[in-house]
Amino acid sequence: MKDKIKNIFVEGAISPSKIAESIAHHQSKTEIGAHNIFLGQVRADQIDKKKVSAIEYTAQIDIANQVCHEIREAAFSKYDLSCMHIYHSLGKVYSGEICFFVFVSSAHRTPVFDSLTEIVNDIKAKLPIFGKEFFEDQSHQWKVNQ
Amino acid sequence: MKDKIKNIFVEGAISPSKIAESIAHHQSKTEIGAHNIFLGQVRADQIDKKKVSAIEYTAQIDIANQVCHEIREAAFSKYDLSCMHIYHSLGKVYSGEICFFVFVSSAHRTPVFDSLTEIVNDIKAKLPIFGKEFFEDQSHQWKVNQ
Amino acid sequence: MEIKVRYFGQLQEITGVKEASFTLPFDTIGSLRAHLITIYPDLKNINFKIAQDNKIDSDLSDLNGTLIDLLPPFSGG
Amino acid sequence: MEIKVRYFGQLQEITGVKEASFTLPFDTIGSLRAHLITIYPDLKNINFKIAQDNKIDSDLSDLNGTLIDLLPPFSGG
Repeated sequence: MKDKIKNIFVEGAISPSKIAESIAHHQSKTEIGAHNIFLGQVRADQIDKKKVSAIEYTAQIDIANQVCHEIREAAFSKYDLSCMHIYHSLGKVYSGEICFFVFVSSAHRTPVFDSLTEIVNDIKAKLPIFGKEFFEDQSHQWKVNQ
Repeated sequence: MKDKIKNIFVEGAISPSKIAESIAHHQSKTEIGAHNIFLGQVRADQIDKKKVSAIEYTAQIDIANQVCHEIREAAFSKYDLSCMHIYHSLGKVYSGEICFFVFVSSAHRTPVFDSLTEIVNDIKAKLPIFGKEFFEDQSHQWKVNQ
Repeated sequence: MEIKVRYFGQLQEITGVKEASFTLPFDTIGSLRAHLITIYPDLKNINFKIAQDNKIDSDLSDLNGTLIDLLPPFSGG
Repeated sequence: MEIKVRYFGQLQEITGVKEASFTLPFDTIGSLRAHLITIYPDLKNINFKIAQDNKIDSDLSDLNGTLIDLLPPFSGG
């Protein structure tokens, strides 16, 4: 089983062109009728007059990939999905850039809607990933998920 | 009000690079934290040993755009969304190509998940768009939404 | 008053017509529907909505528009 | 037996340490947690999970792993 665990982490921001490439790869899978994509983008949150300029992500990578693998397997067994792709940034991602990409595909729309929400919520709750929010003055605070 | 109604229709398939462009346009909107994208892709459905090779879309464009405008306004008033983009193909779209693109963005993830499902379902149910499914032997049938 | 009737999607196949003009008076949308079914009996086999002047309307409504659209089941997306 | 303890995220700031080795015996994960809090009292102010050998585990579990990770609240996505 160990070799089936995928590495979800990429260094730095996820570019729109990488997302386009991923979409284009699915054009040969003609049993697919519906794609659903979630993108997390770094917000320039204003906190006490200071603005977030970037988030630096670190993770316990082995556990994160293992837990993500379990989330993935659970979604495949619960929903009728054709494929699923998950990427998360490590390192600095600047405000306006994309740090999180989840992409599910199915013959029909109901499985993609139901599974995507669940996968995204699970990843946010269960993966040991840590965001350090940098302000424009280089001070920082640790991100807390809502 | 009339001039605020957007034309959702584009000729032919929606390319992955157009989707990437649309995503990239949002990098300056740093109040956004979550994007959710639905893509409809033409399936090569097998029906009585014949395979769908393309769908040709026609529409009553004036009504479709008006009804889509109402769906859009309703979603903006119900959910806390930063922006919304909707495109649908007209003319022939081949299997594996994308014919429908709905893109919603918000500060947080809950509004994008809730609104996207509703918008996609409403568009499929309420817009006078008609799909003619062509088989590989050039015979055809009229698409019926599930 | 002349009305223009347009047929969409598979209704073009059933009637063999894309659009046609009528000068007959129809009081309601329902009476136009009934008339069209007498001309094209196969229309009985399909559900279609009728719009007048770019608004989908009920069979009970007065027919007072000049642009009438016959819309078969929707299948966008 | 030597165990390696790694501190993640803000726990590195609180302790000033990225990783450290311990040779003391701890029967449970909870007893390691208690020991670390005596060394770094500020750890009391933050919720953190403890993993051994790449599995998040409960304070009641026997400590028998050699790689121990201290994980502050998760904030990915």
